[in-house]
Amino acid sequence: MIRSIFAPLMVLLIAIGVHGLVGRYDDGYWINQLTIIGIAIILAVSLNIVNGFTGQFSIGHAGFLSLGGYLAGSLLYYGSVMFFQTRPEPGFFSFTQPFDRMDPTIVWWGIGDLFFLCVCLSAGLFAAVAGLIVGLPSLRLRGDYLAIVTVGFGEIVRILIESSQRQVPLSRLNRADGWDLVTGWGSAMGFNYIPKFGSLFWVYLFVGITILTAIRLKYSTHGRAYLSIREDEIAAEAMGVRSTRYKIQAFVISAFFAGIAGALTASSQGTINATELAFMKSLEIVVIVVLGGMGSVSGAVLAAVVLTYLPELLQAETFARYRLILYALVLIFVMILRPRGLMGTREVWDVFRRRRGVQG
Amino acid sequence: MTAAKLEVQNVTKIFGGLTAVRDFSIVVETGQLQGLIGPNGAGKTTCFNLLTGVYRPDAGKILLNGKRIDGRRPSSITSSGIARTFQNIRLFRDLTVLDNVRVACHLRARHTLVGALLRLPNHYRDEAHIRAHSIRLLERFGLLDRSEELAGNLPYGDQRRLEIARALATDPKILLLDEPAAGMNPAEKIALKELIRQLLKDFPVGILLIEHDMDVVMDLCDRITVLDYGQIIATGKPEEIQCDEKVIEAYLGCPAHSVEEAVQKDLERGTDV
Amino acid sequence: MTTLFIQSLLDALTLGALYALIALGYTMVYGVLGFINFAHSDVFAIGAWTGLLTSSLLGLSIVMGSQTVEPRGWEIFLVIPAAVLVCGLLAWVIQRLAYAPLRDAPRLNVLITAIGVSLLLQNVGQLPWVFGTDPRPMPRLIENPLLFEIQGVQVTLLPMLTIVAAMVLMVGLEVLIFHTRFGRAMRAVSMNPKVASLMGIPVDRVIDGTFVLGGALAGAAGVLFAMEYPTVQQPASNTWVLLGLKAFIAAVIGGIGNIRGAMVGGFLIAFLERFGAAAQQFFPGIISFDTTVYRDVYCFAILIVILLVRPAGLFGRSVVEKV
Amino acid sequence: MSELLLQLQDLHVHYGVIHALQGINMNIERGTIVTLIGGNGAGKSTTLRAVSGLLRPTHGSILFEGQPIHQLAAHRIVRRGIAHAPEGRGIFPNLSVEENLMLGAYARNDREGIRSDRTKSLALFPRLAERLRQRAGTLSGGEQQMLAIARALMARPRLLLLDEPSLGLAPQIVQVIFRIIRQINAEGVTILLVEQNAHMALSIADQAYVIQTGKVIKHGPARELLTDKDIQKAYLGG
Repeated sequence: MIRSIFAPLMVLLIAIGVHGLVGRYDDGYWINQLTIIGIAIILAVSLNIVNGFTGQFSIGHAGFLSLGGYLAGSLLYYGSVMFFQTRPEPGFFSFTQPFDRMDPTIVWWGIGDLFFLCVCLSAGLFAAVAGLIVGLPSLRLRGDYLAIVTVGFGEIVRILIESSQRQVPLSRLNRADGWDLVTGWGSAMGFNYIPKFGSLFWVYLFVGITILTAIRLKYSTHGRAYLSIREDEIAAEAMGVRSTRYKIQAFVISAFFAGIAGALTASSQGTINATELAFMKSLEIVVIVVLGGMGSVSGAVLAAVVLTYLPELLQAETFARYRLILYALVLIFVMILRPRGLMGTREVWDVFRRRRGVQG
Repeated sequence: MTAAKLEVQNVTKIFGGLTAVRDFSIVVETGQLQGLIGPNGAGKTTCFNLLTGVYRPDAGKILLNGKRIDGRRPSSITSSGIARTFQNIRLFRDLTVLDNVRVACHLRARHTLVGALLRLPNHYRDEAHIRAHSIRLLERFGLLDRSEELAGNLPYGDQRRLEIARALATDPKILLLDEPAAGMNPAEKIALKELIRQLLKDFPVGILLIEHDMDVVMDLCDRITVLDYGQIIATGKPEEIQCDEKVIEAYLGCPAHSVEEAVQKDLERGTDV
Repeated sequence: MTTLFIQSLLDALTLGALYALIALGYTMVYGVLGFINFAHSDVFAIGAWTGLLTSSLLGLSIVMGSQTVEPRGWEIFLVIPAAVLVCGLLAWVIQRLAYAPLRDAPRLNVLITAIGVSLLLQNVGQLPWVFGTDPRPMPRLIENPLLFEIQGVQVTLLPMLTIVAAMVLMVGLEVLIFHTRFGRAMRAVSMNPKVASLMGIPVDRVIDGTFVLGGALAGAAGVLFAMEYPTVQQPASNTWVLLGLKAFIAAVIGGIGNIRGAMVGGFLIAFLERFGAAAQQFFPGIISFDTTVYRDVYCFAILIVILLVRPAGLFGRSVVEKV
Repeated sequence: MSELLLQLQDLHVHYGVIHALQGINMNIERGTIVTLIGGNGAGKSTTLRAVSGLLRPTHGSILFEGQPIHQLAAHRIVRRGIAHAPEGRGIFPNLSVEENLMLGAYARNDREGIRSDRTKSLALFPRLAERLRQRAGTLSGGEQQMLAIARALMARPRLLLLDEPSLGLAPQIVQVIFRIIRQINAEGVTILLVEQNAHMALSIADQAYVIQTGKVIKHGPARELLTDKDIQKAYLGG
């Protein structure tokens, strides 16, 4: 029993710790950086469940991100007015600024926190349903054909959002005709003025949950079934592994977390724009997964941290130009020299306890 | 442990106009060791693929303990009790030896995905059970000290044995072995023969074996079925098979002077030219 | 209504010809090596840019919205070959450096490498000392006189030229592939490289040749595209990615690896896109939403539908995996 | 007469983790028919693949007309004068019969010679002449085998490698094909024949090698081996 609860508890404590410490001593720079890094981790680890664990190839992850982000955006923007008349009271957990700007009257736990949690989960579920739909073709398509379908999905999502109506100004929102208005996703202008709830606490809570899910999955019967499909689908079927069910399951789980990442993006930046979440964004996540290692959770985390923070470290302006060139070269060389990515399937801890008997 | 019976009745498979297997029938029961032999391209592996659901038969029935299993998905057939190995080894190369066996044990797990993610008690119970079972199997096959190695890094003979161990981990009632001795050296072959004999004593299975190495087949099998051009040309005890005219002809061919006769026979059969 | 129909038809034919030219490159590489050459759309973009730069080398450029020198007519015969040459060479370099070392690797790895190459080309092209990040106007290479008018639709030279040029190239490719020694070798390699080598066919060189050919076609298509739609977007622009994707979809719909399928697919996608966009005007009472904004959705939707119904495309044959 | 055309010296080939050939030695004289026989998976086809360059030996050498060829790529070996009609026939199913034939002559440039060889091949296989425009994939098994042999002859080889030409064919067709093999040999082409149909192969060959698990267990004049016990053993395990 303790084993089961210990890790989630740690996740909760770490999330509170990161939020509390960084918020306490930072002027905003680190809050921003750590948010971006955290979201990248969620995206990479969740994509790894499909691309790394089951060996299917999805390059439409940004599509799920968009769906989650826009749903969360509209729930926060329109929903706040509809359900609460105004932005619901956030507590300590949803405070997105450095703490010295905090209103001293702020409560520990506001109704807004609960609201935001519900929003995140809805965004995840919404994306998960989309994941189910995208996962279905994986029953019939293999490898690069499936990849093209996922690209198609990402593009369709982007185009549909871009062609949506303009955002309805808050002043015109009221409960009476509110429902009719909730179609405006801001077209190509992006969806703006989203109430900010996505604090470091929420980001790292979900980072923790994502990583924990991926690891628990990998070291369980179900996760091993995923891996066996990646290795050899025909042999996996011959071992009684129902490959179709597991492949769809992987898509659904992966999309769920991408949707949550979308909610966190929208609510931490206050804006989300589908145009920026096009094919290139999906590719960037793929690059992270491939570099980290197809199937390695810790590898994906490391790659996400490094590839997100490296450009920042190396002087944004001059490096930005060469960043993607470097990515591209690294991608090509890794594929030629280390076909399974830098970490391969192994985890960081495997490297240390290689010869220490059988692991559980 | 109740005895199981696999009945194959007149199964036929046609690939683009070419009949790969015609009217294939066989019965395998628990405790039996049957051989399936025939020259290259006779349709032996196709038979295995039909029995395990990789291909769907165009005609005929496959019954396991009286229940029809033809037309089902491979995973469903495996869970009903038929396991196999592959001619060209298909291990999960990037998984450890232990994990290869554990994947095959997954049918024993009763807990759901949610149980695994929340690490509910039944997850731990199932995992411990699976692990113990896998380790017992590996020990049985002499692979325990290699359990943490990647399957792809094992020596060839070990890979062949691991495939058998993995197939057994699904708790099969009927085990299909596709050329387990292929590529082995004579010493390994002798060890393999001993292993298979022992399996039959220790596990409640019936074995159907495809093998090219006649030493292995003749030594091991109770009964042998011979395929040629997708058709059964003989069945019987090893001694009978070795003396069967048709079998000798299928394997050695006939001398040029007897071709005329064969042509005559052939015209009566009306084979494709 | 007829005007609209003829206009859409003309647009679809022009666009379809271009899609088909690009799709051929995808399909040839897939036929021979069995993977999606994601970098193909970037080769195409570089073709357009080569056209633009060669034109300005020849004195044709656009300053402050007007063209400096009127085209003299012969430039086009230098510009297109230049783009063909550059792109052919580029495709060869890509094949040698990135794909050849992965000949026996799993397909997924090659696919990821192709994505890497695509990223590389886009971002190198974006550097200020290469093409930069701003779109640039393409100068006129030839005059564009009115040829004739049917039902109120003015048919000018340029689209006609695009269609004819694309047709000529496709017929040329058809002849090359189906009636020459090299083409025969190419088809042999695509069916069975091992046996092809037993025939004395130098498989590596045939594969190189296939890439060069695909690149050259993309180069020609790039210039034709820039002439027809005279704003050349920066190399990493979404436009190219989308164009490449659509051409690729054309190849998949036609049954990837199938030369004629790619041509049919190209036109099919273009027709779907143009007529889909105009659907609201065709059925003003029935369709109330703006159909033009969804024109890119149609081809993705048809892709998914076709793949689900016929996973190997319209003219493709599906292969059973050997166990 | 006893001029050596092909020599295999201590040839080892690994197939992934399998040690498929374990030191094969073989001498083939010009103008003869030599057959390799043995059970399934003994290494017969592997030997042919090593000779034609589809597999690279891990050890040992292959000399053709005194020159080492084991380092050459397959397409260069064809130019040296070795043609291989592979196992499973390896015809190109979507090409026409004519195109398949012309691919056989891919390495040659003498237009006249190609034309005369085409006429000769078609004379040898009149069935193919009737079907020149047909897609090769629509041919029957026997016709495909004929095409594979005819195509190999188009390279005007001095050594012809035939891998199981009788596989999956009805006896009457097998007989036709063996008659043609003898005819080809009579025109001066040396033939290395891998056959499952041991009696048939031995009855037309001059020399024979019996292979078991990657090693030559016996060789000698084919006539003598016809009555040998070891052959039955190689196939049926005695």
